[in-house]
Amino acid sequence: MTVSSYFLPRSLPEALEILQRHGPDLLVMAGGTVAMPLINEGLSMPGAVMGLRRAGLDRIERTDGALRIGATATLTQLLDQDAIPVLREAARTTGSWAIRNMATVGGNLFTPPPGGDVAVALLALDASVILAGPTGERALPLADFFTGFLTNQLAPDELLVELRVPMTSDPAAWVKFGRKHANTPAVVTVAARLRWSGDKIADARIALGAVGPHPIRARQAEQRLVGTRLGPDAIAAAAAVATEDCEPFTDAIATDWYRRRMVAIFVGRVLEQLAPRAEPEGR
Amino acid sequence: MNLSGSRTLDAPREAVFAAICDPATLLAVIPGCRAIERTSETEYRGEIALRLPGIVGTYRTVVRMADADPPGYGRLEGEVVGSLGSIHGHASFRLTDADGRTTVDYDGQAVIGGPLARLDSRFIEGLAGSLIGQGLGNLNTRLQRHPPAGASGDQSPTIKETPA
Amino acid sequence: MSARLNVVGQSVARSDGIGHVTGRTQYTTDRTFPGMLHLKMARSPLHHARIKGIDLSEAERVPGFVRALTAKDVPHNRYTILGLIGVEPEEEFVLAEDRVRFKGEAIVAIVAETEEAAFEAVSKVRLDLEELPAVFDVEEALKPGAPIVTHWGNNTFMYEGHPCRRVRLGDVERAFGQADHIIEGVYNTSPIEHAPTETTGCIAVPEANGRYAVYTNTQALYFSLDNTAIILQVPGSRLHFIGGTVGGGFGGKVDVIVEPIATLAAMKTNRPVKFSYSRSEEMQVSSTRSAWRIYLKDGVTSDGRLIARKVTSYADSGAYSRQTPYALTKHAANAAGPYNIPNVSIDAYCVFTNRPPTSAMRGFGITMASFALEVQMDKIAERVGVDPWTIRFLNAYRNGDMKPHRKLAEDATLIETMQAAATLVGHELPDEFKAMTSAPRAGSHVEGR
Amino acid sequence: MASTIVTFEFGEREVEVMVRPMTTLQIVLREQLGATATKDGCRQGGCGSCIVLVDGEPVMSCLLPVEDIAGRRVTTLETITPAEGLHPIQQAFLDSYAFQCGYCTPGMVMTSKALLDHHPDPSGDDIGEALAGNVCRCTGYRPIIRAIGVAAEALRESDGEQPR
Repeated sequence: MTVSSYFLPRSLPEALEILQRHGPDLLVMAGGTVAMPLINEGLSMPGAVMGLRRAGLDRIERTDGALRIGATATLTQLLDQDAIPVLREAARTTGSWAIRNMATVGGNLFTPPPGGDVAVALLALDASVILAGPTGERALPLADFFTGFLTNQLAPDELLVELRVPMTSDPAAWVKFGRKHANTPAVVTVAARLRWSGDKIADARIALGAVGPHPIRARQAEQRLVGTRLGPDAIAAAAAVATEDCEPFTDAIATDWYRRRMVAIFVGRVLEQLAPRAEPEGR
Repeated sequence: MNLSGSRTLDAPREAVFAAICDPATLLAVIPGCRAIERTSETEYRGEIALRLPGIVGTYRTVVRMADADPPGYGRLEGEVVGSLGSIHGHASFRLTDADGRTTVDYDGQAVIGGPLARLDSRFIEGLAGSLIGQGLGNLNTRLQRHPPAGASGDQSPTIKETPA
Repeated sequence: MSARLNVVGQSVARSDGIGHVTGRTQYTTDRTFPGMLHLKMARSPLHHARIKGIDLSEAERVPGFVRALTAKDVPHNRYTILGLIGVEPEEEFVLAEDRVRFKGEAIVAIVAETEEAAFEAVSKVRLDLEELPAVFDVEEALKPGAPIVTHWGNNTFMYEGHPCRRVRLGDVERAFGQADHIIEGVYNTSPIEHAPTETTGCIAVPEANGRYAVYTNTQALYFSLDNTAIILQVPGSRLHFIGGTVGGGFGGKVDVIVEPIATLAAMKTNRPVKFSYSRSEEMQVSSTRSAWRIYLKDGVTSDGRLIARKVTSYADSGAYSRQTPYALTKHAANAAGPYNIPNVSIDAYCVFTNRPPTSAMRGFGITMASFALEVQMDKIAERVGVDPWTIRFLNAYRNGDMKPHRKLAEDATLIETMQAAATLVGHELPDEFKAMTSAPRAGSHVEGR
Repeated sequence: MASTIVTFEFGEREVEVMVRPMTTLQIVLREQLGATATKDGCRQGGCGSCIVLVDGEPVMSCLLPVEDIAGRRVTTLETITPAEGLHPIQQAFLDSYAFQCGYCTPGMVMTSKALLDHHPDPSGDDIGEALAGNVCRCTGYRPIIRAIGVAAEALRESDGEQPR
């Protein structure tokens, strides 16, 4: 179907109003790196599209102990911020330069695996999503946002407007393993953040990408770390159990067999980066 | 495309079977379902709107209960047609009693046509699995909340409902 | 060689260089023509299916739809690309008739005013297909009871009545009995997509004089012209093919796929028609390098001489021949490698499966054999206990050696090439190999040594 | 299907185009402005042969509705090519044989331009990272990387007097 209307709202209220008016048949697009390839191939034929590039949702600011990332802030903007270094690293290893200039942080949540790398880092950081609808805004932990493969908690009359990331001094680390060094889909991505209490881990977050229907937490692995000193045995145990936390798939990039094994390897490597003998990456 | 799965619901078999035949329940539990109509004893027609990353669309569906042995077995045939192509298929489900709860085992095959067929089958299968999971989850919530009064199902010949 | 060389050994400016760095080089789809229509293809969603019906009624109602082409519109719908060099039978369809044999096979061509309208009309083509069992592995395809892909009852290309190309020299079985070592190996390679940056495409333009100008990025201009003339049953003089500028080909643009149907559409509409693959068509539908499976069994003496080699190889041609029967013949002639082996037996099969057709790609038929053979040579060296250089010098062709397919080796240079390579990598060869040449052996070109 | 008029700066001149909704910058450049140096390799943001600069930053023009960049400045290979001679980056690509079929060259040159505008003296890693979105299927990347080094040196020596 030839697109008959393309809306470019200049504000959030205007965007919400267009969404109410057109309902679920309106395709909402931000950077275009997910939707445009489908449209260009004739795989998506929307009648009406709303582009959010000019809706004023692209600011990144640090307030109230949180980094507030507008949903349409680009990955280049995320790479340019220095409040949360692990997010820089996640942005740096996603897409190519021209793609990062277009792709948005909010859009990254909707990128089907093996994409969606930035969302993996956000998950490890306990980010929240802010969803705006006709009756106002609601906040939801990112961990609760995903409901299945390509499905999520966003209601038909809502827009994702912001990612809110608590500022923390917890050390965090990030690894993306792909078939190439850059501009590559992931075999697996791993983000981890640890809270220490003295010389023991009080709380842990391990998020995995490209090994499930959406970015997932490796909850058993997280549990296994709590109370340990993150010695080699604890790392090995957590890495081993992380393979049970994931539900890898086979695609052109890797088989499920290989992905599962790489989960163990790269969870291990991320945790080694955070182990006490290394300089903690504390922020 | 092959799809199969299993899930246990918190209601007896009779209630589950009745719910599966009830348009009002189907409207409430099928993700994105905007309208459903029971056009005969065995046929349902509906409209499902799906809002996926990069792809939005409305799909017309026709489903027939081709064979049924309440409350334990049913076989559905049908098609889903939209701007992105079509899915023709059939699925059978078996309801087994599990101490007053019900285990639903389903198994289906579908042929995908049109642009949808060009997508990686992982996407269609993953999405279908995800939607079925969501639908059964919704059904379970609804069964817990509103246990159906009778076990015989909705006998009204044709009802049409649209979402409020 | 005393004459002064003006080009050899010099850096010469490329004639197309300025065009490339300024972007002024005109590639096929950089052209546009008034009234140009767009062609998109409705393709099989299944690997193997019987076509029971095609319903175009909804597609025809799409605004901008101009016309649809099906098999019955194509004057000579069943063809084979290598028919031009006498290869038989004709077995591929410009548009599928009663059966589709691979996922992505062309069934209905839609011509529309815009690309969007063409895409939409394609999405509304209703195909009634009955799925058939499919086969994706060369050896599975040869088993009794396998789904039959071709129209002649088995899944191999027939070479003079045989299901494989056979090459025989000496008596391998007897030689295996005399060998000190028997070394076996099986080697698999995957299909490779050429993935040219510019996708396959053409624009067919009716000219005032009744001819059709076809701007194309084919790598084989006259090959495409001749096949198009056969398919459309028109004299070649009515076709004016313009090409030569190709945005990457690597063998992937020698099949005659877009030109016949675009030209037919231009004939039927009397308007320019563009048919350019989308990226996903290029990746999923265009031919690839064949996947190969190669079994080697070698008999070797304790001093490292190869006295017998048995090769059984399978090329996965996909659903249709394209250039693979030819690749296989080249393969069979070279499958024993550049080595002097007195007893050789080669059975090489061109096998049809329900994968996309496979075709030319840089050294096709040979490259994969070289991979298998050279890994095998290293294995032999290891087993015999000599280094990889030695095993190759010991067995290398020299002029006058008899090749398995009964041609005498001429202009052999393997020995000299290896000597040069050793020098370049700083490997010190033993004196006997330094002194070796490709000059004929004493009393050569007899079978055996 | 109402067309709209979009105005943007194309190099030094302002252009006004009438487009159907969602027409990409790539299509506008190639089909309406005849500026076919911007190539069409995948329309997926994957090959980089359509890269142009918008306000000096590289973007995939195949993924960008032209309405989104109304009023902004678009730089393509045409707009950096001097009336006579070549831009130093073009000259370096020519002299270094940094192309084979030439189809990726416009995108390569535009990415190089953005890179050298940001980093007049890029390291090998900088170049590699910048080119990660530009696919060359024939030549390989070494002559291209070499050309960028040569161009960087030429631009530094000319001390900013070259056309930008």
